[in-house]
Amino acid sequence: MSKMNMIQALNSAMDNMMERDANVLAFGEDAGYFGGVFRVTAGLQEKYGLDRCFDAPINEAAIVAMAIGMAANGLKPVAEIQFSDYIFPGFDQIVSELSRLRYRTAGTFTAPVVIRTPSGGGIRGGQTHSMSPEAFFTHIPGIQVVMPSNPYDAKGLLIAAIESPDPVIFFEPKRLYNGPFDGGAGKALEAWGKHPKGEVPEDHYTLPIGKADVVREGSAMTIVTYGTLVHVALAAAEQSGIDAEIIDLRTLIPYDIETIAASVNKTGRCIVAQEAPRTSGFGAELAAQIQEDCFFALEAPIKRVTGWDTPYPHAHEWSYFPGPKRFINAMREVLEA
Amino acid sequence: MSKMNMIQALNSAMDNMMERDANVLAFGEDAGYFGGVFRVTAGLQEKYGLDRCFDAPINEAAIVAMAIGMAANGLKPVAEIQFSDYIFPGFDQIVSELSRLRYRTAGTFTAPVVIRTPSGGGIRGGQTHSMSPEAFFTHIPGIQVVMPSNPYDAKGLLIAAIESPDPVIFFEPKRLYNGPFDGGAGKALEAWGKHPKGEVPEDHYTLPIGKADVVREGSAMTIVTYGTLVHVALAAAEQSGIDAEIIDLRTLIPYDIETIAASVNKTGRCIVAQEAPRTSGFGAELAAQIQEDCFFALEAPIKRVTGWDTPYPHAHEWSYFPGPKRFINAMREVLEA
Amino acid sequence: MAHTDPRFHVPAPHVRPGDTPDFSHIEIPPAGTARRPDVSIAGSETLDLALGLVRVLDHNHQAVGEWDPKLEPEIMREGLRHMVLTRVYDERMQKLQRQGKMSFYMKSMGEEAVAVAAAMALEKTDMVFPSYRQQGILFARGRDIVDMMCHCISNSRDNLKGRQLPVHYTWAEGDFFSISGNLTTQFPQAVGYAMACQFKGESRITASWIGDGSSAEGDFHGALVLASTYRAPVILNIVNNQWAISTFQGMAAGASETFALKGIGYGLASLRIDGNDFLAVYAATKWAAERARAGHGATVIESYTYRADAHSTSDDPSGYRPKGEADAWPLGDPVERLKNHLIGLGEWDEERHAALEKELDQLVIASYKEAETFGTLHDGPLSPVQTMFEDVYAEPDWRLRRQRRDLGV
Amino acid sequence: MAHTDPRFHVPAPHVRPGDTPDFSHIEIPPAGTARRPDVSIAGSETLDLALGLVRVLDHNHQAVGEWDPKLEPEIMREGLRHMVLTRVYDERMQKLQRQGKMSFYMKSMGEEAVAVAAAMALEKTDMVFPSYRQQGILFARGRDIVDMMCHCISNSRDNLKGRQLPVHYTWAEGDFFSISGNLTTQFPQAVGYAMACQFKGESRITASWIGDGSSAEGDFHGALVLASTYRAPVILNIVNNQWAISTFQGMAAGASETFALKGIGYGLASLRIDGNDFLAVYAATKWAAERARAGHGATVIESYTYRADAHSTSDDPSGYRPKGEADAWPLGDPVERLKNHLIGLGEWDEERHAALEKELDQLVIASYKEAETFGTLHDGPLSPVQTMFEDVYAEPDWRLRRQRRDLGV
Ligand SMILES: Cc1ncc(C[n+]2csc(CCOP(=O)(O)OP(=O)(O)O)c2C)c(N)n1
Ligand SMILES: Cc1ncc(C[n+]2csc(CCOP(=O)(O)OP(=O)(O)O)c2C)c(N)n1
Ligand SMILES: [Mg+2]
Ligand SMILES: [Mg+2]
Repeated sequence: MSKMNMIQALNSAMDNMMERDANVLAFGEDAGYFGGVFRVTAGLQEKYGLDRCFDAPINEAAIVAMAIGMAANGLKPVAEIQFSDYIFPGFDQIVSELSRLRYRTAGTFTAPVVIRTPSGGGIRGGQTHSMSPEAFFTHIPGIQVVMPSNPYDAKGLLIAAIESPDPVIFFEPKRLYNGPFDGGAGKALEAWGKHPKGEVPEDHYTLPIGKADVVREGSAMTIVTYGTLVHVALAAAEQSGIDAEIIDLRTLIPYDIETIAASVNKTGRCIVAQEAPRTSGFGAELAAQIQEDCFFALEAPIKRVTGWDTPYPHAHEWSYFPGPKRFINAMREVLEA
Repeated sequence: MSKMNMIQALNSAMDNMMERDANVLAFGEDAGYFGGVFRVTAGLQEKYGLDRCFDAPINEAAIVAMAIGMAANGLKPVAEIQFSDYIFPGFDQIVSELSRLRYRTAGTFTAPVVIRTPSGGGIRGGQTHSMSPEAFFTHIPGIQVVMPSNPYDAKGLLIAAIESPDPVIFFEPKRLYNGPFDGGAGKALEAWGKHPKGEVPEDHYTLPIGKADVVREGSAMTIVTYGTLVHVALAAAEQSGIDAEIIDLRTLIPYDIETIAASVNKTGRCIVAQEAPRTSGFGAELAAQIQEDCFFALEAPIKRVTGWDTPYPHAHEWSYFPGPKRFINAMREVLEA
Repeated sequence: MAHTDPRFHVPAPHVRPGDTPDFSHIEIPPAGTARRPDVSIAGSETLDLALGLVRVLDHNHQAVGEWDPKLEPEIMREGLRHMVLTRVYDERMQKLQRQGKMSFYMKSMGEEAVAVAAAMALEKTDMVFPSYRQQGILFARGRDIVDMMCHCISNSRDNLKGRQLPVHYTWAEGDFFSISGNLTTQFPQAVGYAMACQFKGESRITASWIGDGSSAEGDFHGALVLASTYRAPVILNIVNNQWAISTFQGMAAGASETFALKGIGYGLASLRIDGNDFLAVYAATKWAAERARAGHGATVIESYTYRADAHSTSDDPSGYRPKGEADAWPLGDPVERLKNHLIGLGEWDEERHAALEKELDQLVIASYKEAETFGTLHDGPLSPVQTMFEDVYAEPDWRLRRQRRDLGV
Repeated sequence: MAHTDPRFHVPAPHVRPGDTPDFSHIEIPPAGTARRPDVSIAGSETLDLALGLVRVLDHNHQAVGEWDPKLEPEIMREGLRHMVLTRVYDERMQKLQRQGKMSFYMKSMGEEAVAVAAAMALEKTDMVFPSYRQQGILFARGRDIVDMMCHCISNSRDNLKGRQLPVHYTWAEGDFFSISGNLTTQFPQAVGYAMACQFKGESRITASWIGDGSSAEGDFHGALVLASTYRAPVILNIVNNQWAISTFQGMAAGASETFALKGIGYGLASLRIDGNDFLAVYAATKWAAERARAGHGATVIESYTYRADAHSTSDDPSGYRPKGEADAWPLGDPVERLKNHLIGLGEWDEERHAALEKELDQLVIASYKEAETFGTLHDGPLSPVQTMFEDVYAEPDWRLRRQRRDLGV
């Protein structure tokens, strides 16, 4: 066990897997010599060689395509897209190719690629360094979508993703890289060192893809969320004194409907939360499915706590980011409905 | 008034607008000399000249980018993407550029581009000529999304789209180009000529973006859908004898929440339907918002009738396509819940 | 209304329907004049080859010049057979499509040499990433015709379980990658695959094919950047058959003289070759394969050819190009040219050719009869309907399990 | 564990941190040797210029050869002023960023000539599509410095209402298009804009700038295809400053000798120029602009230069390149070179230069004081918070109206 922040935990996952499996490769823009702009692949080129961890030209489509070709030939590529805002040049390769290779070849070719990419706001990155584009990927059959909320989960899930026979888009909430974050403007940085989930084994371990984590038990309502907002939801429960049960999805596709439904059937009230723009965000899928599966248990409409239907603004970041106050407002509404 | 199929109606819209406004341009792969693989731009090059209607290189990103540049300089480009399955190479230009130009320039530059693209299945097109990717576009702030279900609406909405100050992704359900379609395998082609919405004025007219159409009044439940499935829903109501109210959204973004909510508050039961894969489809957004806005009127869970979470198969097209039988099953469930 | 002078330049072909086919603007250098450098040459030194046209068979059907691969007659007869089979098969399948036996079909008529000669010049285990007009590779690699047909009619023996459009073959056993319906996407994938070959210490290389029109896609650039940067053992083929559905090659070429020239900008060895010349395609592919295997990196090959029939069964070219263009094509027909070369060598004759055509036609007819015993798209049996839910993931998750149950299968 | 010999080729720079800066592998042709063809030359005829290096200022700081634009001293002094202002402004803003006055900053140190000389060679109404390292254009076009700063500190007078990161300027009045944070996306947009200029009968042209690293993106290819096919009046600049964050230019260049060479593959006129030579940039831009306005189409210009400081305030180059590389850069510093040229002409001296620097520094300091009176990111006032919901669409729909209400603003 070591204290690790999320970057170190992810780096440790890569290190374990590159050590264990000589076919695991890591590449991306600035991911080689320099070790990535967020340093997740730091030290790997030196340790494993130029052909195991290397820089890529700035062409996200080509990065994904190269990974597909390598994976089809038996390697295990872990490609980094520098910011998830920049994944869209590679979107066609993901939608039309990566996701469908197994299907359209009836299983004779597969491309178990992992695409790691930092996402989400809260770092004053403006519209092109703050997006939470996960919902787009949840609408692509054949793709798994994972987003951890802490170092321990990050490592276990990244290893599981690399070991998965199917492609995974692995979102890293960059606001959490260096510490848990539950606030808004002016919130000082806390360290992962003090957080129980900052205790991370140095050795290989996995967390199952598709399994959510009930991070807070409660009876008043269920809050289903993932990534940065897990911490905000926890803070909101704390600050409001509302006894919410909080589910950290960890995996968006396939999401853990069993855990969710069990909780909502118990509490009778539900909030789904995402940092992304509201319309057609992943919260919509959750709300749609929860109302279908738990309709007769629901005592109030499911509320969505979300970013707004605007690009991510720079100066007004903290009016955009769904902080504890927005959570608490919604929690009250759900209780009072 | 003339009898027109949907292709003719769209062509007439283009013709009217190119006649009226010398800045309206039409282009796309095979859209110039040949008039488009579905013939929507037929005759326009001959009538308006090589620089008003022209072929484009096969690069969907460049097509969208060219349109953005032209629109920023005051032209009104109507770009065709040959099949909506092929829009993804241009996805980055749409998400990162087209949708945000007004916002990030605080209104000093705008790009009121229209992107027309045939979508949906039912033509034995297999996985790469059958997609219904509209949900992706509904998650992009700054983009309007339109999908007509008949020739009359198609013309009025395309003209409105061209006249709109904001970018529009205009989906044309290709299964409806030559006639209404409410069935599955073996269904003979009906002609638009016999359909009231096949009566189309030759002159300019518009239908408002953002306004749904109640195509069937009813009391037992509300079915909210768009495109090809409007006809399937109508057939299902007919065949089942269930008195459903059917809403043809026509515009997905912004969707007409008022009309929807009024209907669901009246009927107390609701189905949302899309041809696209189920998870995170546009039906999810509809269900999420409807349960929030109409919770206390709802007597049963909102059901989703959708395509499956698989790529669009070729041979099993009719087991994938949500035909009347799947609608009727869901309608019974919603009634009996 | 129409401005007669467009206000910006929009390229247009020399002739349109109603005009007389005319290729007089095309310069065809004589066969045998292109030099054949050592395979270790720097890419930048191949400019003349990117602008020229590697040709082996001259107008007398004789093999001339440095690029003559000096093939045994036996090999050429085999090549001829594969090309004739490709053509006969295409012809028959198109007819069957017209009879409603399959949803769609795409012929490769006029371009058979591009696929067949390349496949024969490669090792059988070199992974190929074709587009939809290289079915010739399958014949050259000996794929079972009945299997091919079962795919095209999506029946119970379709190895792709009815999931793909006809012609979009996959044949893993034959190192034939899945054909995507999306243009150019596989070009950069082929580079990644090739890098993995090197990584694993395999001597295999990869080859991919796209069309003139497809070269305009962003993935084209991505592929060439990757190939250039990582010096990957891949052959990147651009099949310039003059047309992209209704759009002539000039819409993608713009002001550039050849498609091969693009490769020079990436420092890649680049050749423009006579795509209707079996021997030129063979020789160029061999050269590029040798170069790749020796670690000198990728080669871009533009095969100059002509799409002699419609784009697909959904297309009618009389709407955009003059009738008879194929006959006017100055580089002739690849089957005829190889046939005449063999005849000139005394290694073939018209009777044997007629017999070959007949034999292969009968083979194709018999194969189709057999294929139909496994079902047709229209009447079934198809792959069992529950297979629709398989292979989305290695294991279906709860969503697919529920959905399968919802469908009641 | 590590293989010492990588199994596939991964390019690497000649030196790394700890090594001595070394540019001895770079060949620098003498100034004045490149020919200056007529602007009507066919793109394909410019191969020598794509492989060469257009240079005007020689090592004695004298202007030599056909490309000498023979500028009036007044114009050169103006250029010098804009370059010094760019540098002084960058320096100050970076300091302010370090003090927490803004979230982020990006300098253009070492590359000032690329932006300033080009802007001066263009007409003021030519639309420019820059990337984030051409702030020099704004100074050359006379944008108000206070306005620029108000944008960077996102205050109540930010013309972009706090929506963009610092440095991502938009200035419609100055025909300066919005800078995207997404690389290369604007390259093809510039072509569309240029086509619209022609369509409207305007004599305006457009120019866009991307970096060496950005040239690897698919949109690069899209832009060149469009420009080539439609013969658009656009100048497509590749600023090869040797680095893309931590990645050296060879990762994008691969085996190709120059970035300008790529243009040749599209039949576009293509020049490689000394980007640290104000006169070369000016002359090349003038040439390309004249060519575009005369209807001969697009020009690709690679400006060979060096990113003398960090990528941005989020970056520390000591992690990936030797210290002192900027000083070792064989093409010198653009400000120094123009200054020395003017001094050589007797049109400038060290005292005036020192005075200019001081004057501009004071101007910048004073401007910042003024800018702060409109607020700062940290302390406000910002643009009113409800403006966050504006300009998504021309009119907010019900969703945005509800959301604004939910936020209580
Ligand atoms: C990404 C994408 N865009 C558009 C299409 C539609 N399409 C199919 S084939 C074709 C023309 C391709 O022409 P070319 O590359 O020259 O190949 P050819 O058909 O001549 O062999 C087009 C536009 C597609 N399949 N994929
Ligand atoms: C599409 C996209 N991918 C990645 C990035 C992240 N990024 C920002 S700048 C940069 C390097 C660009 O290098 P270059 O093009 O050489 O320009 P320079 O910074 O040297 O001026 C990268 C990778 C981005 N902004 N957009
Ligand atoms: Mg072609
Ligand atoms: Mg650079």
